[in-house]
Amino acid sequence: MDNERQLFYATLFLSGKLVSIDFFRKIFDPINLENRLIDYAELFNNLNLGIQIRRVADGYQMVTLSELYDNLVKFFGDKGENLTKSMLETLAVIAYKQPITRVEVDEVRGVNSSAAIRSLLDRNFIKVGGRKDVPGRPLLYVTTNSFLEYFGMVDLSDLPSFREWQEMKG
Amino acid sequence: MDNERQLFYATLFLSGKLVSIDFFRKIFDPINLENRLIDYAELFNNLNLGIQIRRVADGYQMVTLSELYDNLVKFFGDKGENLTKSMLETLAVIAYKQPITRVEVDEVRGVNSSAAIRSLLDRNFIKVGGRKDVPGRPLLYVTTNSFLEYFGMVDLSDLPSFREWQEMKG
Amino acid sequence: MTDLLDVKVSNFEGPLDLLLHLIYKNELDIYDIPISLIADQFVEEVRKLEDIDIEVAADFIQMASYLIYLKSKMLLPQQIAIEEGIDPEEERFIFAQRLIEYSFYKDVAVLLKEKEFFAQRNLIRESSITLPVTFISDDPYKLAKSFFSLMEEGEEEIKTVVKDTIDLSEVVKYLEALFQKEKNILWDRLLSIASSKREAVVFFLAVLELVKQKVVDVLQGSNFDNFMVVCNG
Repeated sequence: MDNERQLFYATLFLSGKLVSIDFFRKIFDPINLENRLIDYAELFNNLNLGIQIRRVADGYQMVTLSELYDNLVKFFGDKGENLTKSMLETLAVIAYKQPITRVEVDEVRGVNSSAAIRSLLDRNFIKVGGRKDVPGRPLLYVTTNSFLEYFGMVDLSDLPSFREWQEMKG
Repeated sequence: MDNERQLFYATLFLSGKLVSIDFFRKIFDPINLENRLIDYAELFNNLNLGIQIRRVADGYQMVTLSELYDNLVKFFGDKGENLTKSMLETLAVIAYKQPITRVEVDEVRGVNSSAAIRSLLDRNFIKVGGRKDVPGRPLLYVTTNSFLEYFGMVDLSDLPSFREWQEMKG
Repeated sequence: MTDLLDVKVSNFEGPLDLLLHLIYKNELDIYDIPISLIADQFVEEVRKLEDIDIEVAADFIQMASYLIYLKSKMLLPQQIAIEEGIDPEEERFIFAQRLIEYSFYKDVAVLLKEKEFFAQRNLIRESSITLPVTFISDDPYKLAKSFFSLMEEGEEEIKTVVKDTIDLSEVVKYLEALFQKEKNILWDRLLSIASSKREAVVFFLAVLELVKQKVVDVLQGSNFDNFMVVCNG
């Protein structure tokens, strides 16, 4: 096996965390790199070792197979709390309408979203991405890579568009 | 691939540290387990993924291939891992003469070894292995599995004998 | 139907959530909502508000008053509505759009919940593994070298232990000679001559002894200042 592929696996193993494609671009030949990484991940996953390489947010991450979850969670399950309904709803609005102010989120949801936004900031799922150029210059919120990672998404296009949703609804 | 083998790999991946055979004995069928684990490790290592499973002390650990060390140490090197000369000397005395008291280490080295022993206890390279049956009942120190792991030894018989060392010196 | 009617406001994320529930329950077309019916049912639910905090209640009450307003506009004869520059149908359309948009995000939230569930089943290791920088040099032979070198040293050399004591009377003699020669010396300088803390203490005791013998005097500006030892001879 060539050295680049081994280094890719070894890096993901040591890191444990998400490793961005930018990182690999710095240590490997950047030409056509993304296709090679996709191949490496697929080759690894086909071995079916109980460990998997998943493509998520802006990079790759080594994780265990979901089928093993029940066996492993007893020993290694140290997850944070699941998101509440109001946090999920707020996150959904911000994901589609970012950058967005708190008041604009409130308007869509019909309720005050301050508490949900605070929790989402604490969990690092959203961050402040500037201020809106209107009176009062309110803060604008955007989603983070941690948000994509947490939900196992590569980018926002993993979520259905409004049109797709309408068609689905019939 | 059967579930046990996948769980073995997934466990070693998630832990990152040495996982004792005792642990696997609790979650897998203990009959003939050691032979199965040796097989699993060999099958994994033959894939040559840049990641390896090594048998060390009383368990298994997933590590990166030593050939990749130079490429990986730039990003994952931990500079805090260096043993000082006095720690190394103290550890050497304890390794060869264990179980041994602090005063006995002092006698061999000709200097006070309290600080070095404290650091080695912190690093989990040595531990208290009882008390010596002499007046004052001083603590006896022995080396740990982490010690074996750090020096890449399976057990204490891997320590070079006096004769081997003399030959090496030439 | 009675089960569906028995709703608790606190089970809903907000007034829009409750409205969607009412539309679903009545099997209504979201694009053609009978405002009058929905307004009445909504107000009925809001009346049941009891154990709900003020801030959340305010959102429901605001929606209730908007629905009543909308209902009253719908009831206006078309002629008057036109005269007053109000288009009830347009308001109803905007209201429907708002509900549809909210309904979309509500569904996305459910989708995210699913994604959360599946993503969490892929366990990760939070902490990275670090490689020891001394990896190459820390082999067992390093231990062997340390140990056997020590053992050999022990065999070859017979260590002579130097008795580490300082004789006060000798120091007194030494300092007396020094003061005779230099006449006056700052304590700082004596400290710099001393090779250890213990010696410094002995120096101090020696100076006190010489003061007692009236060989020297000690002059000091103020407390904790440096002081000068002056020879009386």
